[in-house]
Amino acid sequence: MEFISSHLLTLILFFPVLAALVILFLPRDEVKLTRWTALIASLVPFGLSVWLWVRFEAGLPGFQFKETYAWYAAVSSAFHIGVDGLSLTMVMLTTLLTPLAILASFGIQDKVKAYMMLFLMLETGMLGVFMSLDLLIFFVFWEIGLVPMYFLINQWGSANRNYASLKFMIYTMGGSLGLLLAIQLLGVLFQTYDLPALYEQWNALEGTVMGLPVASVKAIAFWAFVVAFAIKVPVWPFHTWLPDAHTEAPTAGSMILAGVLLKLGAYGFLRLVLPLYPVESEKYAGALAFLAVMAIVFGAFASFGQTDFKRLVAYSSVNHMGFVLLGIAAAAKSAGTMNAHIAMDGAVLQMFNHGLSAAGMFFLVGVIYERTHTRNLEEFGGLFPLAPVYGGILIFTSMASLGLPGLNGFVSEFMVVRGSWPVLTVYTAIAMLGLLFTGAYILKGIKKVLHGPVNEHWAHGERKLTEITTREIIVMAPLMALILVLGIWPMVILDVINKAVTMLF
Amino acid sequence: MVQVVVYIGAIAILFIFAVMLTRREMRDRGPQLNKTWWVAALLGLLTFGGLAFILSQWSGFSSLAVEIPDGTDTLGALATALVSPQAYMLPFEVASVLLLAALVGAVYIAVKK
Amino acid sequence: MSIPLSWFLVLAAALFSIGLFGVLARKNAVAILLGIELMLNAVNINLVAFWRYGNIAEISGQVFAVIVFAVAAAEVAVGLALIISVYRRRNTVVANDLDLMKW
Amino acid sequence: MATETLTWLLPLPPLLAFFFIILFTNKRKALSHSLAVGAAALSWLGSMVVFVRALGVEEFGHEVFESVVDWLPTGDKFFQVGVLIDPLSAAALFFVAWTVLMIFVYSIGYHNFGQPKGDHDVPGLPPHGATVLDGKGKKKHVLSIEPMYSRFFAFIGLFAFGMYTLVVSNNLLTLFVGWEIMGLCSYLLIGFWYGKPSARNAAVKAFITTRIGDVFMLLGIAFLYSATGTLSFREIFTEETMHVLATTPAFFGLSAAGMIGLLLFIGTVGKSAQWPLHVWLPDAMEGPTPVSAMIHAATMVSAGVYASLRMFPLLTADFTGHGLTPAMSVVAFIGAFTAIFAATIAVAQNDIKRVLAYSTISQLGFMIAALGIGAYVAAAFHLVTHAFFKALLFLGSGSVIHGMEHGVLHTGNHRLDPQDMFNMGGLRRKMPVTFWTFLIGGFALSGFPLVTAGFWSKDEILADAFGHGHWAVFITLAVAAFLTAFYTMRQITLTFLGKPRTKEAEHAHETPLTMTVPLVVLAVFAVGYGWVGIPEHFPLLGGLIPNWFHEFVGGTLLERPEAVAFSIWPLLTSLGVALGGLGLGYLAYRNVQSAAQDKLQIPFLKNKYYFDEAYNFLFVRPAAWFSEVFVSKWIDKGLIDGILHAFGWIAGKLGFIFRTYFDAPVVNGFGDLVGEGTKKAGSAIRPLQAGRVQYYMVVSLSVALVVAVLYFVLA
Repeated sequence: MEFISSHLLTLILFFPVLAALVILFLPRDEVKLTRWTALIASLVPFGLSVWLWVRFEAGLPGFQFKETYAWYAAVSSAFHIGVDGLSLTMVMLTTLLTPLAILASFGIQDKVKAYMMLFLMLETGMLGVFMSLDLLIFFVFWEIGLVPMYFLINQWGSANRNYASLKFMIYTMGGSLGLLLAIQLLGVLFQTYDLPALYEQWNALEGTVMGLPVASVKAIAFWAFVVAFAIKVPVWPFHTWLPDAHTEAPTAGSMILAGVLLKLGAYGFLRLVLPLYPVESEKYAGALAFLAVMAIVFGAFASFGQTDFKRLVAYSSVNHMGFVLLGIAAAAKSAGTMNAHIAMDGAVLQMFNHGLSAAGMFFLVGVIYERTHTRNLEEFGGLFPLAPVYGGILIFTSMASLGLPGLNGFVSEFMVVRGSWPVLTVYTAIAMLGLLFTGAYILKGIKKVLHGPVNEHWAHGERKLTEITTREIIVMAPLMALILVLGIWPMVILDVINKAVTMLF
Repeated sequence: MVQVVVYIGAIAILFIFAVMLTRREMRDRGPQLNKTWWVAALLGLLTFGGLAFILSQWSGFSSLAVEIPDGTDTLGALATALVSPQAYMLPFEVASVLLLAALVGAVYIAVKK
Repeated sequence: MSIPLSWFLVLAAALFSIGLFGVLARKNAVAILLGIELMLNAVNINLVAFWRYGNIAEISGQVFAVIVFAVAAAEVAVGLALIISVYRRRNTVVANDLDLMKW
Repeated sequence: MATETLTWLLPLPPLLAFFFIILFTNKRKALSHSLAVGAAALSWLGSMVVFVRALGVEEFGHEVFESVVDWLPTGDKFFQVGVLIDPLSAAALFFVAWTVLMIFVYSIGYHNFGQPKGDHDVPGLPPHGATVLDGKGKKKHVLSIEPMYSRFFAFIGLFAFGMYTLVVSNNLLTLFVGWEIMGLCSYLLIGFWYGKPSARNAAVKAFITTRIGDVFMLLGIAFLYSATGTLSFREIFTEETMHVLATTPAFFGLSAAGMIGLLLFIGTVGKSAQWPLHVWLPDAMEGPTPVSAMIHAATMVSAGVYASLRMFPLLTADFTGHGLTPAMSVVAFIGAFTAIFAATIAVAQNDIKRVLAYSTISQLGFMIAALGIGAYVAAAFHLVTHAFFKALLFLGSGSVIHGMEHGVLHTGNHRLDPQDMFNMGGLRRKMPVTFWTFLIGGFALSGFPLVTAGFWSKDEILADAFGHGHWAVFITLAVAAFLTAFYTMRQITLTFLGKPRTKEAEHAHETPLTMTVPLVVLAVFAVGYGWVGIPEHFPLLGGLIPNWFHEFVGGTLLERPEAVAFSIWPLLTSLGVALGGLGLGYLAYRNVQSAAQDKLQIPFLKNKYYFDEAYNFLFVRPAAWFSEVFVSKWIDKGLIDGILHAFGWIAGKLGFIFRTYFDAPVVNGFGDLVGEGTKKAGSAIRPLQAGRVQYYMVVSLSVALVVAVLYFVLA
């Protein structure tokens, strides 16, 4: 017990990998055993994170549950991990979504063992990014997360998976190049990769670096960071990998991709860009806001223009993550004011909320894809009478995605709009166009899938559409419950976020 | 003397058995010798020649047999030496174990299938 | 008892050379084994002869001969078993035909 | 129970009913409607208690029931939400509670509870009737029960929750929450029979159109929140805050207050179906007749006006009583224009529900116009009376359609449209209760003098416009009122009077008690509610009953508005247009037998000025093109992916060049050299490894011999 509580973060971080090792030694034919092992193994980090959440003291400044181990002393990088309110929220999201995604992948028949192992490794990669307090560790985990995802798309994806996985991999790697260089720059300058130390030293830096004025160096490093994270978020115009990757990935892959991986980018903005580059962030906030608004508006329009159900949902991620970036831009521009706090609260909450609703939406798309083997909206329609429970769940989740008041999406969107209106008025006003078309594409989705006369094509014989199963409902139930609870009483997590935000910025 | 008995009895019989088993095939094969038998023959002659030459150079080459005093039981001495802990009991036992192992192995290899 | 040691030695050398010829020249694996036996026994003759013409009290020559018997017996047993096994599988006892591991 | 606690609890029963029905009792129809109606009754009871307690408070308006909790942490402060009962919300609560309860009861009958299951009914389509054997073993067609009966009650439960939330909110954000939940319910209910393509399109249209207003409203809320730091009505509408807002300049030459007011007002335009966002409401009649229609026309749309009433101080900031502020002018214009615009369309409609839908738009225009000219109490008064008589009219029209469907089943002619008024006629004998209550509602809508509630409220608006010299508004509204009376009488004449024009109308049947009782209850209010707001100086009647409504609701504002001075002209105008319109309507349609004889079937009016077509051409299709072609194909697939693929292509080319001109000759050349060399050497000495034991022995022995010979020779 004592050991567990003093090594809580390490345990959460590496338990999935240990479980993956165990699965490695399970017999190949024991598909059922493999699935259940993976599920139970992924529930352990969740349980531990709940414990973490309970024991976390939101009122304290700085990082908690810190652990430091020697790692790469030659370049003065240490294995330094810890959490604050922001990372804690993201850790919760990750450990919550992974078991659900694994449960959602019980339908996978092919190479189950490898699949489950990759999934668990993916979880470690993501958690590592959220926990690390050392730039090099951060980068290592950042890249580690890519590999399992690449294979998940490439091996278990649908028709066009090779193109999509390659695009995803190359694009993200390309973005990380600048990030790696910038990280190296910091490391070389200060002989440390430790984040809390860098926050202070880097901001205090003056004079010239390598013959260039500090301001220019910082500006270049700023954009190197921003591009890497912008690709991951993804921000318009770096978003085109997303619809392909999301659409081709297996259902659970899309859930995690939309639910957690996109948050890595936004988290990078919060954890690295804003604290390391307050001046540059303020200076370029307008540009960021412009990109955010483009993401919101064009994301919504593009989503509205799709005929592929999964692509439609994929583009909705662009749209929703645009609000996160808008909040971040507003907070950067007005750092220290109440507007900034509200915008930032909204952005972080939106990250969490989008994690829930996007994962749910992708899962629901997967449910219907599994049964019909098509995602073409034109072939659907009139499915509501065939699967009323599924229809109800789809409408509920869609409404959360649409930002219906009373469900979680509204709270965060409202806070972002409220926070950015006084700071970036025009951009916020234009973003409303995106909000309008959010409604349009969500309703288009519901209309094309559920509504209409009973679809005879899917109504009879072996093509008969079966109702959502209990296992699938169990996947959705926690998401739906959280969506509702956070919509009605956002304080549940907003309190932690708000305290962290207030202390950080 | 067990080993001598085994050698003479069992192994010789095994030889005969083996020869009998393979005889039929031997008959209708071609020549019994390799194409390079002349090399072997040359080598054999050379070896014999070399050995004989080297031996003939040795000073004790044509020494005579030692007289065995009467009453000496050389066979008994050999037997005692083989089972005496002060003498060759250990090598003897090792050789026995080796033989046993070889027999078991031989049976295993030959019998299986 | 007027036979000198040289007779024994020359006999042993001849026996050894004949065994050697058998080992090198015969095709049949059983014959090769027989050749080896000849060579071993040539050694035995030498061992006993040296004992008889040297120090009789030193019994090790004889002991060595006995141990050589044992080793020879073991070798023949295993060798023959192998040959039988090979014969069953490949239907041949010609050493040069056993070329599975050859390039 | 403390009134505040009770107020918190008001919205809850319908919400719980919603969840219960959806999760547990979906299959059990009787239990479902009992739950829903029980919940509505509970809320109704609570509302009445709150209302009565509010009546008992002296100076209600300064003293209110309010209670708040912390909801959102925002930096070091909290955003609070809570409930508030002030005179306006008390008055709204009164009509909401009554109409909601009546709708719930009415729905039982309307969805044919107790009737057998339909022969070919499927979820997603209206019931088509069932065949049963009567006592003599003869086949008989009867109405069949709605297949998604429970679901309907769940939805209206959620709807009621939204409405109650909106009314009891003490702040704009929870008001918006209720507002949007009702938007969702309207979407779900319009699209209730989702199997009909027209219904699903109408549902989407309604949601999107109102959402246009909503996003502006959201901006307004954000603006207001950032300008004042609060969204609570009682904290915003204080002297200082209003002064600050009124003097802060915003955009387009408006003050912050005016700007916020207008942004919020756009929300109302969407929700209350004002021009130019009116197009969704007539299509909303695709929902189950008439209950959802009634929700969309009598209750939910009132929410828009209610919100505008709430925001009245913002709209009228800087208003001195003379000369409208820019914001007010906009509001007044939109209201008055909508009033007359919708009235002209209503004249040419043949569908009984569509006439009512357009009349609703028109009447809401009256209220908005009243707000625009600063007639706060008149607008509120018309809101309440309109809610009652329009609810009555819609339920009545539902009853008529229900009766007609009875006739349709009797004759078996399913192609006949049971909603077309030209297929009716003479229904007063077949459906007496429906006829009389409909007549009361219709007269109230027309403003039939003295006895009906509509007369008093409409008269008050006209008097206000006249009294403050807003001539344009006055004349427009007067003409609109005339048209209202005309088309109402046209409707009554075509539907109930004369002789049946079809066989189906002959076999129409009065509807069951669950439907007629709500009609009667609402009819009582459609008449009686007018008497609480009779102006003090009205000839004869004035002063008999105190002008309670004015005193009560006026107390909501900081400064109690002065009642407008009495003048005989607006009264005469009211009398004239109401009676004139009614008379003309009767005379013109007394003998009309078919649509062909109707002189007002002008294509321009019948097609609603081609607004749908214009919007489709101007917005819907460009938006579709923009998203499907421009954004998806050109920008994303063409431009951005094009650049990416160009990168990929360049990288591929570079790689090819490196390969052909560097890798292949230099690196590979060297590597190949080493490899080939080793290979050659290997094959050269390969014969040594013959694998023949005898060969090895020969070789090694030869070597040994040679070495030995050499040794001896050299030695």
